[in-house]
Amino acid sequence: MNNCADVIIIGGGVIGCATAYYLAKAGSSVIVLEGSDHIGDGGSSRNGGGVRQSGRDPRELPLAMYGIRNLWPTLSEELEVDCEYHQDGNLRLGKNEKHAQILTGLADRARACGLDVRMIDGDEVRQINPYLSHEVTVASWCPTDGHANPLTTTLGFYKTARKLGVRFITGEKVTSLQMVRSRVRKVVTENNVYEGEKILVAAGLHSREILGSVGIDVPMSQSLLECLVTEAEPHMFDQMLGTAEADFYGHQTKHGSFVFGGSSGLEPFNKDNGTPVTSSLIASCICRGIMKYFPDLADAKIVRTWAGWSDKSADGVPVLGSIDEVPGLYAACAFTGHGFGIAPAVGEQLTKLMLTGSTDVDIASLHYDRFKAKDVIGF
Amino acid sequence: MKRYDLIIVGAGPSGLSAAIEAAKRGLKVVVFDENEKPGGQLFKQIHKFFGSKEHKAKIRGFVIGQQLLEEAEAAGVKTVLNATVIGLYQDREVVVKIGEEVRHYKGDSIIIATGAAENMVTFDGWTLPGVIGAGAAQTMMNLHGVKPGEKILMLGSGNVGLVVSFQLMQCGCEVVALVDAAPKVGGYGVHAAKVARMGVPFYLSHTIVRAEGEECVTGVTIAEVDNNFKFIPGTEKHFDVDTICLAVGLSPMSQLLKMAGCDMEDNPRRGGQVPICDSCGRTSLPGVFVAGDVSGIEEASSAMIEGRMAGIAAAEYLGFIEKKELEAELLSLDAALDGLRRGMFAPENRGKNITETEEHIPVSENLLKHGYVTDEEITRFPGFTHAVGVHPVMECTQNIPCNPCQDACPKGCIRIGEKITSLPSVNPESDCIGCGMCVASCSGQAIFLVDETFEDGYASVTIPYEFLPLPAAGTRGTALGRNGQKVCDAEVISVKSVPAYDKTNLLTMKVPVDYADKARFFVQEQV
Amino acid sequence: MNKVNDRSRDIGKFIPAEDDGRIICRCEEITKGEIRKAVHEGMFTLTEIRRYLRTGMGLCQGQTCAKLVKSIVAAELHVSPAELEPATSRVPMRPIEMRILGNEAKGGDLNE
Amino acid sequence: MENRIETHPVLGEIQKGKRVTFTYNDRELEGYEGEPIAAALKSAGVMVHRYTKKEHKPRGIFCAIGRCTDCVMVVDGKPNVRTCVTPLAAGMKVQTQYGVSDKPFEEQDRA
Repeated sequence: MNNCADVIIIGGGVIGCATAYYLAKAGSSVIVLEGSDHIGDGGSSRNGGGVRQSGRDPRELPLAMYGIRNLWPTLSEELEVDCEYHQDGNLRLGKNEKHAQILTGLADRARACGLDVRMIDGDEVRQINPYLSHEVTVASWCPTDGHANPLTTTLGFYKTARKLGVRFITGEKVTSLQMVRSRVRKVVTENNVYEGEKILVAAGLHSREILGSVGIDVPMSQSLLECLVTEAEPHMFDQMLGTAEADFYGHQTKHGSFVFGGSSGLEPFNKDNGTPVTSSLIASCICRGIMKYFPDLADAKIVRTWAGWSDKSADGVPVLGSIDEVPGLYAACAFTGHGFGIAPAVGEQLTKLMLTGSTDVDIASLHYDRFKAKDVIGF
Repeated sequence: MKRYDLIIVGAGPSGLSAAIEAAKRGLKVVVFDENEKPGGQLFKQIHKFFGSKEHKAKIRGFVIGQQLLEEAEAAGVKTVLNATVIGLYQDREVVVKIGEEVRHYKGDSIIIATGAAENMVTFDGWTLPGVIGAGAAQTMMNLHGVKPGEKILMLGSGNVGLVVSFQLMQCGCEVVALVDAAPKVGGYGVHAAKVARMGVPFYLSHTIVRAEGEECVTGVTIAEVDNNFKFIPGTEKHFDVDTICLAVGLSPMSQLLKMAGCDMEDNPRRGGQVPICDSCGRTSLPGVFVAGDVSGIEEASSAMIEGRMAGIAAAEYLGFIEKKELEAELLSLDAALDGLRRGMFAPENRGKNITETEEHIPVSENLLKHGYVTDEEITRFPGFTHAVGVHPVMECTQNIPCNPCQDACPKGCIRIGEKITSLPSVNPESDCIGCGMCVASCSGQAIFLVDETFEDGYASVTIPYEFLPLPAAGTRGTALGRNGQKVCDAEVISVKSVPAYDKTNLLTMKVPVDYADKARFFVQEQV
Repeated sequence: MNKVNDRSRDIGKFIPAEDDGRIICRCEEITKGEIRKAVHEGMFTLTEIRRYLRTGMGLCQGQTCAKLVKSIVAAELHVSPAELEPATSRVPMRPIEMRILGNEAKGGDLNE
Repeated sequence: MENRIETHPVLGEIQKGKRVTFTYNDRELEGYEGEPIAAALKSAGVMVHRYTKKEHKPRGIFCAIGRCTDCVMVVDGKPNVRTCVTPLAAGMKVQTQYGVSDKPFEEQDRA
């Protein structure tokens, strides 16, 4: 088997699959190496499915806006899989003055970037979503936000990329990268060696170790995030929901079930016993959170809970783009739990970057060297 | 958080047995079970168990359940019912739904004894109401007192399919056919024989083509299959039924272990996904043990022994007993377990084509194909004898680990010997007094009392009879042969029901002497 | 523990079969044909099938169909079912109402 | 109630709770308090518990021990109640479930 390609992508999550798809569509040969047994087994299949712009850091907001304008609306058609994309708005909820301040700050910053997001009061919240309790007194409302199904979206990118000739290999754990004549070229796994003109590291938390093999460090830490899903319920609402303090988020899926994520406050400190397992506390915390916002859901039954490690960046936004000091090397990692919504845009823009050297969306502030000494001298 | 020495999940035969052994050794034990009643599947098992005394042979399953419960209570075990364990978390934390709340407990040791779930097969119409699992049928009739249907087709000739077919007839349902895709009956021959002699036709190498009906099952079509389990066109057979019962095996219910990160393996011989464990149930998770079907599908009898082993092992793990005591206990329990794992149906013989018994007697091919031993075949087995006066006839033709008949006879007429799987034979030195204890003690209902010299030209045949209504003496009816077909007219001489028979009534009928070797069941109607 | 699994390997063409319309996952009403097709679209593991089609994601969480799906996927990949890893099991073991899961008893003493 | 086993050759008299009435759709039925709803329905000859969401196909009792969840119905207004493990109580309102609703599909479409 030929182990050479134009691009080797390390990581078969939604970022790796999306980039592989756009690269293949542009005519590049691609090999994707996934360390686990399954495509999309990390954060890609363990998130709440938000496709939102509001609440994002201004540095990554342009990518989110670009994706929602240009890619998400036609994605299901393009991938021939139902991504269950809904663009019915995002309500970020608050219950008190402190929440109102947080939400107003977020909304102001987003508006400065050109996003349509505004503050609304409790009554208007309940006009949009009549199931919300009267505890909700304030919210930010972004009508162009939405949600999608992360499972079918990730596997849809995979399926279509595979159809276009991308070679995906699972169970292929990368141990190191190797330089050849001053460029990164070889990808060494436990079993094989692969070669590529360009190499993209999109391996979530593992990215740090892999990049480390060529002397690049991306500061990130891990945090165990947890979600749960209910049985199918009659249709209630289509908006994506979040809260000022991010104590819960979620939506009702096309299937009728509710997917909610939340927090107990212990996420960065949970024990790592080798696999991301749920803690005995968080699901109960999430339920209590939900019921305060949606008293009607008290009888809805939880059928499943799951957890995933989030690759938390030191400054809360991803590391994205070329690693200039190692020619041929690119990174897309440290998404900090909000990578899914921007994945199509990341894949498409990285493709553009790899093929032309430039992007439509300015991603300069996401460059890896923002953590490095400002060496202006040079030789 | 409330902490116990031992938390057991599942109050079935293995869980309760484990609890008893551990509590007797001083552990503070709690058992959680999601069901309203404890005992697990024991409470649906109304037949008498196989094995020997140490395996609680000839006692009915639900009675064993009751005994275990009483023992557990006496030993100080706390059993919490309607308590669903929803998760097994890190550091042996168990989260349980009890009533309207969830509670967190920690166990210094944990025994998972969650049992098994039924396998399913698919065919067109398998989702129609009226297609049910065999376990569902047992639950409805033996726990809730509701008939699962009127006319029923059973798919599966393993012990579950055979036992449940018999139970269905005991509660008044009609079993129209017993079907299995395999070419041979999978369960004990004696279980098959008691179903066949009631006239249920066996269709081996057959399976269901489709269940028919719009809103619920109204009929079923089966057809013969070839060696590759493909339908042979033109062999379709239709039955009008309202219920189709599926008894196609069990799978370990091992999800709790898997979610806790226990090392698992896919082992078809054990029935599917099972935890990797040693002989007393230690898993890869420190302090977490398993017992019973969750670690491999077997009978309730072996589950009880496995439970005891795990309970004692947990006691040793926590320092309640010395290693020496554990080893001594395991030695005898191992022997008991080994006894159950012998004979033609032993795990090591699964899938093997066995052509003769341990005594080198050719097996009955007809039993494997049609569920009954032919009149000709039966004559070659040691339990089938003639004598002057009343004497037992034992139609036990397979080597299975079972010997209550030997102990049941007060006169020592029946011999099995040291080897528990040996076929029973008659001791010519002893005299049968016709007490019927052997008939009632045989879990396979394969022992009959025959007196060829009952009356001039007539013989008496005594059969085990567990049906209602009980016919009165003098009732005339029909004697059926091993194949369930009419043999001759018969008249009931007596029906005996004494407490020692434990609900197995002994029906004695008078038949012409020529039919003494053939008449094996009685129906009140004239066929 | 992970096995190298080339997703471009040839598993043959998808050939429609008579029983493709038969329901396999009773809860989510997923048919045999949908499962077989998904394998040919690259879903080579039960976890991927599950995430792609929702088999075993319904109320019973795969307790009825897990083995059935496994044998279908194995046949399509020309491997024995034992070679496929089983789908993950997750908390809770039985569906549980939010009001109950969110209602943790204090102390947890059984001797009330 | 012809589906009931009044006396069993091995189990004897089947122990039951109090006779109670409950409603099944628009009918008034009788059962025994504490027995599973499904047992009461079965003894009254009710086979179909629900119609599925996608294909609108009938379903009834399948495993009878709370695992398969095929027998779910709308009970006292709540959908997805496992009738095989939910005890019957006097005055319960039991309804056929259509998808996840007590409204027939035609009514759901109109809504």
